[in-house]
Amino acid sequence: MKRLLTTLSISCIAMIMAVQVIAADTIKIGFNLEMTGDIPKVGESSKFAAEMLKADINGAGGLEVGGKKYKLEFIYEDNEAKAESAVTTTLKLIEKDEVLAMIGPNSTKQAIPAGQVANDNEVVMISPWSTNPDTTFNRPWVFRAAFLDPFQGPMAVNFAIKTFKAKTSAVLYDLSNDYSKGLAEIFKKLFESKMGAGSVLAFESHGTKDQDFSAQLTKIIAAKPDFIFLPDNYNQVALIVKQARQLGFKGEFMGSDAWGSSELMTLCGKDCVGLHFSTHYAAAGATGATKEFIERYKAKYSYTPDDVAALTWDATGVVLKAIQNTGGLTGKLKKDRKAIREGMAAITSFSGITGNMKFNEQGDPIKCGVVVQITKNGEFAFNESICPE
Amino acid sequence: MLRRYSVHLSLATVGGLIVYLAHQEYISLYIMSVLMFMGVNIIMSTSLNLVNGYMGEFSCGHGGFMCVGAYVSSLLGVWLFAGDKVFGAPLLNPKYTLYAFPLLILVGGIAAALAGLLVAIPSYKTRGDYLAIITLASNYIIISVIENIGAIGGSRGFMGMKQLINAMGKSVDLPWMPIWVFLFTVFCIWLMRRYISSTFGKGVIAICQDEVAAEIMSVNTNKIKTITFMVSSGMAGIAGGLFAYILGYVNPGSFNILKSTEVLVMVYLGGMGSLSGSVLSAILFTILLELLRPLQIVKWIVIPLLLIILMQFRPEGIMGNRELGDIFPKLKKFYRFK
Amino acid sequence: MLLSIENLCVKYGNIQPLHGITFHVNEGEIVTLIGANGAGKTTILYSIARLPPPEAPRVISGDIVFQGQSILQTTPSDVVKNLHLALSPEGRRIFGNLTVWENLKLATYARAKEADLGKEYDYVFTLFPRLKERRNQRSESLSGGEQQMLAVGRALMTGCKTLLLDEPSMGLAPVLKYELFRKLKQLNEEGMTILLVEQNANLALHLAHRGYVLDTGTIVAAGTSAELLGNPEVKKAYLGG
Amino acid sequence: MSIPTEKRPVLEIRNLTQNFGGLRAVSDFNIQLMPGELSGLIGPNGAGKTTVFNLVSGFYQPSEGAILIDGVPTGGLKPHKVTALGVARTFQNIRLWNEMTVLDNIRVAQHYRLGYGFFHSAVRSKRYMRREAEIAREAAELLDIFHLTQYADEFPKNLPYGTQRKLEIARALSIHPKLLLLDEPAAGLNSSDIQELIRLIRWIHEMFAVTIWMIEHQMDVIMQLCTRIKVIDFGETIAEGNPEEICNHPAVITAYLGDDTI
Amino acid sequence: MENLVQNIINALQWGSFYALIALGYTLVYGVLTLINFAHGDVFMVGAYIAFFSATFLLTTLGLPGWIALALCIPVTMILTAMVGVTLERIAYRPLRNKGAHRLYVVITALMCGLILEHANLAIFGASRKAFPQLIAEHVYTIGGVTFTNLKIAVIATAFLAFLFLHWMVTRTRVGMAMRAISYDKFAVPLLGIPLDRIIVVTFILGSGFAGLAGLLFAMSYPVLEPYMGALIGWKAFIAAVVGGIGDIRGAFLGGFLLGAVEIMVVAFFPSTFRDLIAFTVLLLILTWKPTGLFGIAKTTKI
Repeated sequence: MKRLLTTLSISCIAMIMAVQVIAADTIKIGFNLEMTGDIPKVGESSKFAAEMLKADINGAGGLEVGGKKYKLEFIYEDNEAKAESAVTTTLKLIEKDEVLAMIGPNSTKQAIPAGQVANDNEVVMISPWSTNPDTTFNRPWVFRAAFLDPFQGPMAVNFAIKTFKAKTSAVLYDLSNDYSKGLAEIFKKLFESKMGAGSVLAFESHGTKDQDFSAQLTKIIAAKPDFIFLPDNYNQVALIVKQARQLGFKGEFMGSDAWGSSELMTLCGKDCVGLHFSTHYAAAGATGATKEFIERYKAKYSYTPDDVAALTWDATGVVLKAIQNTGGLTGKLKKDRKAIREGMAAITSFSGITGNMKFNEQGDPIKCGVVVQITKNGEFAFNESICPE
Repeated sequence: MLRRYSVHLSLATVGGLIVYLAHQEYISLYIMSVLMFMGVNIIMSTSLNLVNGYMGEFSCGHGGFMCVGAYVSSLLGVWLFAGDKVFGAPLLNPKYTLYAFPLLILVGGIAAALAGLLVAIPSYKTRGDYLAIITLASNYIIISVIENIGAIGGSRGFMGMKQLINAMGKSVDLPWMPIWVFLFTVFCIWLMRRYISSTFGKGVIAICQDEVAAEIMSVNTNKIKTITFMVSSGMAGIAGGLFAYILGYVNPGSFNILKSTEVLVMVYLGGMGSLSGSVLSAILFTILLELLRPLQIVKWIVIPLLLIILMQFRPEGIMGNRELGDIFPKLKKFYRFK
Repeated sequence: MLLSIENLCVKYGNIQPLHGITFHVNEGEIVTLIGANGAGKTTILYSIARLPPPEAPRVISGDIVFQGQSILQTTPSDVVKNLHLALSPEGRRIFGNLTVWENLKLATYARAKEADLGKEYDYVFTLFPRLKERRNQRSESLSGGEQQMLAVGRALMTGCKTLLLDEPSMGLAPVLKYELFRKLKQLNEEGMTILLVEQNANLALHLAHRGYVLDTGTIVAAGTSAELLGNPEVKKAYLGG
Repeated sequence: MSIPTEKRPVLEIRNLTQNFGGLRAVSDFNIQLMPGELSGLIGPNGAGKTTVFNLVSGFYQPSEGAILIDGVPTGGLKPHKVTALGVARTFQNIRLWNEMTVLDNIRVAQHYRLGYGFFHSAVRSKRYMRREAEIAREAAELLDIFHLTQYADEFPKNLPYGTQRKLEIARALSIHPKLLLLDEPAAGLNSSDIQELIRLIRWIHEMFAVTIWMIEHQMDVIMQLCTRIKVIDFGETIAEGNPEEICNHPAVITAYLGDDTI
Repeated sequence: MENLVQNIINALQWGSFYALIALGYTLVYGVLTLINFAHGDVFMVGAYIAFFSATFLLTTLGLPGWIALALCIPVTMILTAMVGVTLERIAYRPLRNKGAHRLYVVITALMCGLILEHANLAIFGASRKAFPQLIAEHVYTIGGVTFTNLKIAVIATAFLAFLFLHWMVTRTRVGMAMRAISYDKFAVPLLGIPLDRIIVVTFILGSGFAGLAGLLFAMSYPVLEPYMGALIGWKAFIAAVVGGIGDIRGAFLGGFLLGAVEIMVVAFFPSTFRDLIAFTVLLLILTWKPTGLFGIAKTTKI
């Protein structure tokens, strides 16, 4: 019995030592992702992109920081798309896994409370996808890779007025999805300020898991708008566009970055051809690193990466760059994390696959957006690029 | 004498120890947060057990009441003590937060108890699965109401509660959230035990076993039902308030049917009509969820599977309708369980 | 011997309600089991009908032999289908949400399609004319006596040749009780074997040929009805006064 | 009212009529029970006997007519209020709270005079402690009188049937009723139990000085106990009188008693 | 006016799905008083089975769309029925035989639903599936009212399914046995009726129609994901109860009622109030008729 105990304790100690030995040469980054729950696809895309990046860098011998090569270790945790779970997950990553920085959560519902925790514990967190201003507001340790709703809203308004020559519009959005709701409201305000009060003829909502939109669409179609603004997730977009066509609507749709998934076209098919949406990057006709990313991702996971994948890639890239900016890791967690925070602030320009970005004082990126059009082949072709004034 | 107070003493010791360890940072924040959510889950499962186990109804919209409590106590707290976009400057000096905090949580509880009337009044006429629908519908209604009030963020959620926690920490440097969660958990269990063990509260069990006989034998069934629903939803409201302050952020989506079913599972896992069963199952369930986190998606196959298998062996839940004192009679020396 | 119970011991969980019961029923007889509540009378009937747990107990020893064969392995539906043995349970247990007619029709579920059922319906309706009047009523709305008649009629429609009756007189007004017992006698005269469990021992013994007296899971007295009625011990303990 | 107290009927039913949908379950029912009476109500199945009891205990609201308990009309009162006026009853098929101890079964029946509510139960006020102690003492006394003390911590479902009947009557008596309604107390009892039951009811009648009204099919019980019997069929009174008169009443014989040859 | 007619058609189509799923809830509930919370997920499995068989028939075998559809219907119904029966066999029946409290069976059903959802997620990944088009869709417009052949087919199928089940339950001996079990399970074997077999038949019917609903749903809303059955399942359960759970007519009417309420609220009120108003209406209906539209209060006999 005694011997067994001794053996056990020795092996335990040995394991702990071994872990520490490894830890000395690795950089741990936590991923707080929505792998189950409402939006498993988002978590999956993020994870895939991160895996690809890790394979790249580790394949090349690791990340060079201050003249020393470190292997990357990514720790993926599932936050079940629940706020409370996102908090425990964040704490787990910070304290138990001792990560240097955290990527995610993607969805605002999880990103806001998780951001609070990361900020309190002084760990850099970057949310690839969250667009709610509250996520980073007054939180020096929290960043994001996506542009904000107040930027994307005007993009859609200006484009529609210019390209569609639209005088009236209608909006259909997801009431329980804060992203969709926020964007819809910004759009409405802006469009009415430009085209006069009442020019948004219908402002309708639906629930997150709804599948039938016929009543809302009937109402919208009866109002005869020039186009419908649809700040919705791609799976719902597919259903909404199809149903609108079935109800006899032949007009234009304008979408937002949440459309940007390769799945959109598998789900929607020919009904979506020719539609426009604003997004972070245009996959079709992409060049350079972006093109390479898309093609490799496609080869590996057999579908075109969506915006979450691209943003995760960039978010992770930003963090890695910040780590490099520290000019060398000390191995002391608190100090390194602080150094990374400073490294983030030191980024003047980062050229990611979703465009060039730098961060303002709130930790939000200043970057350009594009409007793409869906081609007959189901590719998202570049139409116009719009940069913040 | 010592025996009589043994439970009080041991509770005080455990509480003190947790606070001390947390304060000295021997317990990591991660463990602490799991413990705090465990407290919230304990309150949720015991309070639902009051309705589903003791009274024999089938309420499956408990998340809705939690939502009411969470919103009311956080809105009130932020309005009174914290600067906010919606409410502007705080009305009262933040340094009083510490004294007002339990009141904030209790007000949330009272608001949830009032929302409980939404279910209690139809329950006079309806029972069983029809009542289940009423609770379910009330859950949807509560969430929908909050989503429709843009001023408090709607589906964007509401935040700012962190400022209160910080203010408390400034007054006296202690980890306040764990302390409050611990105190309120003990308070809720204590309240429930007293209610259920009084002759007055035994009317609840009488309703469960034979409502007609209860009414004929002078139990005012409508009154008892109302009180029980209100106590139960009020406690859910307290749990909601704590939940909101732990997270520092609330969102109506956190209190949907999934939340409600999670609580349901805890109640039935522990055993209907067993207070200690509910506490035990809430603890086990929280730990299980945390331990199996590395399994990611597979976790949500393994946990239901475990529960199904458990039900096959113990079709009455972990404790059935017995209490700890019935299983370990020696404990009765220290405490009267019924 | 049509049915014989040999040294039967059964258990509900950890409770053993029967401790070695032995008795038999001959073809064409009316046999009654009498005894106090909880003596195990209903348990015996459930065991014979082979109901599955939790209603019925587990046989731990002994045997139930019907027409020379053990029926311990038979399923309850086969008891009805192949052995033509039907139980009319305590408390009637008719299907209140079905009409009288549907209750009767349902009882023919296990029977071969080609059987000439019309005659049997007629038989039940002549035996209990009030059922015919109410054939399209929801059976919930029948009075207690009519429900009991439906319960017996339903058992008959299964095509049974042996009828097990559990407390048929319970809750019946005297006039209905006597009417029902007269019908049972008529049935028996037409060839039906009846095993009757009754609370009302006096009445049961006046109807039956033979009787067994049960007390807490054992048989304490047996004999013809006349013998039992004359037995002062039995009279004191079970017949009152 | 000008009637002196001792002459006032404990129960007075005037022109009671009850309709269920199109069905008339009770029609124009009248009765006066004087204090200390032991009266019977018989009739064929479905005659409306239990409906009358349900009306008296407030479980149904009468379509027409009035019920007065000790001069107080019960119209519009919920059953628990009627019980508080002093009407207790038992049920045809025993309705005890099966998974609550025997002692608790008695205690819960004290709800009408608890005198405290949720708040007191939570803070365990002085009043609460006093009332609980009183209730516990009285319940223990009652169990003692009924020789049920040995079962105090048992669940009723584990008791013999006869004892359950007795417990149900004890529970009804624990609310100190003026009027005790017994709905087929002998149902399910065998002959020797019935003899004991008759003794028990007689003893209760004297000991508690309570007015008893009972429904029973067992003619033995009715004949031995009751001084006055009312017979109803299809909700209408067909006969009323002492046991002897009832036994020989031709309408009763056709509708209810029949002839007892098999 | 056109709008009203259009919305009635929308409501009929959407109600058809609620009705078809609610029928399954009500059948199982009627027989076992078991709220089969896994039913929504059985419906989801049905949609996935339809997806795989349709893709197999269309692409691997290269059959024309209408033949594929004709084959798809029985295949989906049979396979989904098997899923339902398997659940009954391995999860519910052992509990029932142990005499567990019925709510424990309900919780088991809830767990089974979770397993179905997440097993699907784990096996097929998070990508949504696009259901292939089996028959060409035609959009007809008559007097400003637009509808498609598919919509008409869905509504017709719902009505046919109802008529079939209603006939089955009221006219056949199996149906009578099902109703008998719902009233008193105990007495059923005493009439020579094999209890378990009737229960299996119930699950076959309920799950089979859930499979059919899944196929039609996938054709109408061709985006499949593992959680697609959860919400619609809960709502169909609500519909079944509002109609009077345990009654076929109730489930059918309740389904259409819920569909109509949801659509009409959106049509005539701001759509953000949809859940609020729809559920308040249902709550009021239940307060007015505490046992649902067709439910019969179980008379408490004293």
